[in-house]
Amino acid sequence: MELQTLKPIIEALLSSADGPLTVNHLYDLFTGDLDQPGKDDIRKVLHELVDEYQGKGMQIKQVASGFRLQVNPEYSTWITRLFQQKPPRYSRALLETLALIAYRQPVTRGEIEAIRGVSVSSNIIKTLQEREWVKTLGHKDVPGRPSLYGTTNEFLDYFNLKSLNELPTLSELKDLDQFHPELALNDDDIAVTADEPAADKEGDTETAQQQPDGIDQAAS
Amino acid sequence: MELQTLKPIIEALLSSADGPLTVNHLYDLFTGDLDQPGKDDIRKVLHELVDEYQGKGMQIKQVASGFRLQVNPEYSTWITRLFQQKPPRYSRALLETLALIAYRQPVTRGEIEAIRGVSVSSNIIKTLQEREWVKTLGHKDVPGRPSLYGTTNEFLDYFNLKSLNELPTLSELKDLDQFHPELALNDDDIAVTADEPAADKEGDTETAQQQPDGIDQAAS
Amino acid sequence: MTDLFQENQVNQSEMPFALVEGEPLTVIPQDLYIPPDALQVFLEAFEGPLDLLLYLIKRQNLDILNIPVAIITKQYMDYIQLMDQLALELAAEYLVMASMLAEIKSRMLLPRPVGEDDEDDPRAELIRRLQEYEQFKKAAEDLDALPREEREVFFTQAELPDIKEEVPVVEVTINDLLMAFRDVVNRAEQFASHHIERETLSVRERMSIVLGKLKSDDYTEFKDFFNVEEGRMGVVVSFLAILELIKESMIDLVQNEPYAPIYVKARG
Repeated sequence: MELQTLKPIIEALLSSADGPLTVNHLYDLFTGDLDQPGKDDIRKVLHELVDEYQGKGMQIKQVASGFRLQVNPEYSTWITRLFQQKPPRYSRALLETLALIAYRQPVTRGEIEAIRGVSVSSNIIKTLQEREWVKTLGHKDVPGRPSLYGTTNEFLDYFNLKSLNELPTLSELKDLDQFHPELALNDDDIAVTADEPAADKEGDTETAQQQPDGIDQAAS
Repeated sequence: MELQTLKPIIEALLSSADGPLTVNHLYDLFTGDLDQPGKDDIRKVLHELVDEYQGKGMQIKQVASGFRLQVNPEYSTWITRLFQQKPPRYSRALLETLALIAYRQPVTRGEIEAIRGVSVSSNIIKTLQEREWVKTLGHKDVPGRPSLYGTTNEFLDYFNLKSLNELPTLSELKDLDQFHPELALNDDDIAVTADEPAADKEGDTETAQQQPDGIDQAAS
Repeated sequence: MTDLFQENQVNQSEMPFALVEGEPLTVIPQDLYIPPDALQVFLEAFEGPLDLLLYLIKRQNLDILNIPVAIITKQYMDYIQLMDQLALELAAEYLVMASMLAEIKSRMLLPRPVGEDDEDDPRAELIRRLQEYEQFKKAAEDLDALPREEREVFFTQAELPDIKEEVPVVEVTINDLLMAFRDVVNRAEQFASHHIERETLSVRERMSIVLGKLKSDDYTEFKDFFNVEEGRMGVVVSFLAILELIKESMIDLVQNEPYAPIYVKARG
């Protein structure tokens, strides 16, 4: 077999193999061919290929267990991007569950379900716990002893809150929506609303007085 | 980015991707780079690469879902030896059904059966759908609302095609006009004239459906 | 078996049933004969009656547009009979075709007025179907011949460089959360039966903090829940939280004797 005929075949074999190929293995693959190439020819072609692929996106490289085709590590920046997954989005159900746990803690799954009107999947609770935003605070002393869920410090940290008091009340949420529908709640609005020094006693009192209204409205 | 800088990066990306990459996907992978290449540049490099790889062991090929680096099919003999496994074979019934869906889409099972003259087993449709070669495009607005089937991009990818237009053209139907009257007269079975208005019409319909345009419309 | 074609040959000797390269053909090619034990395999090779008919036509180099219906029908019926004799399961489609052939044959025998435009050649529909089937039979063969994955088309498998695979974290903004809360509350308002008690967030939060401090089977001193630095309001909130937790049966208070330290314990 001519070296020029042999070369693309070896190239094809190297590119499809799932590991390095030795000269002997390659040699065996030509068994039965009328003009089976010699091992020297195979070796020669392999070294030619190593040279030819210099500066390309792929390279042919000799490693301990043979020759293989590999992606040129010079370009790993882009390869990394190729394999980077797009961050998934949390479902509406998950966000609502999280919000209810934040506002109504300690709360059982049954209570969340009663408010949402639909069942809460175990996956959602699991995701929230894995994310360390929600933890089990204890068990409610009712039949079935359901877990009581509450938010964690990690939850506060993630949402950049000093305490749960910084969450706006429901009436504030509704007002924002009503008066600035075009704003539709951006972070600045919340920051203003939530800007209540936690240590400030009066602030605390005010907040404490505001909250019931907001929550109550939700109920009525 | 210089085309000469871009080329090996695209080569590297194609060689590491799990499937075909589109121009848009490649373009996105350069997001954030100081000199992000334009889509035209990427397209240009891709076509240069397609040419460059002619006659090599690997080739860059455009299929329905994008560009991919693949082993040159010319050398499949040796690749088959490397993997030592027989490629799957498909039954005539499956291939005929698939061909009918490919050329006649959107098509119902009943229409396929009418042409093949036998019933199409549910297994065949199931297999075609599991392989993701065939999908339900909708339902025909006739009693029973049968599913209308069409082929997918995966089908085209599998058969190494860029679009349905690349399918081999259907053989032409001969018109009944081509009766040999003298032969007909010799055959005392038959008393027939050369003119067949009804059959004529049928023939025309077939021809119209054979046009690549028709296929294109079905695909889009 | 032998009488299968004998009858044909007698009939056929009187007339050519086909023209091959201009020469009339009067003898059925011998390769049409199929040994009975091979018949089952043979029949399984057909994709239905149209396929069988195409085979019969092709084997005799007949023009599909000029099917000698009598001959083809006869041969077709012979196969059907054989299948029947061998008790092979006969697909209904084969019988439908048999009756269609019989009908065409009988219509061909009827005298038709000369000079008038024939409505139809009785064979037209059959020819149309045979042609159409043949067209897709060929298309299936062409499709099968295309280079395809797993047979001719293989993917390259280049060794990847070490890349740091980062697991992306889902990003949620406070807005997402607040909107979700507002929506769920709005929705809950439509369920009048749901009564959400009047409670303050700060007390609720403190309840969580209290529960968080408690570990099961562990007693925590009552006074540990109060932080003087929080001021009067903080103490009140803590106290309310503990009362609320007792009311909801989430904690127990334990005091062994009057004036002894009070301990708080999580229930369960």
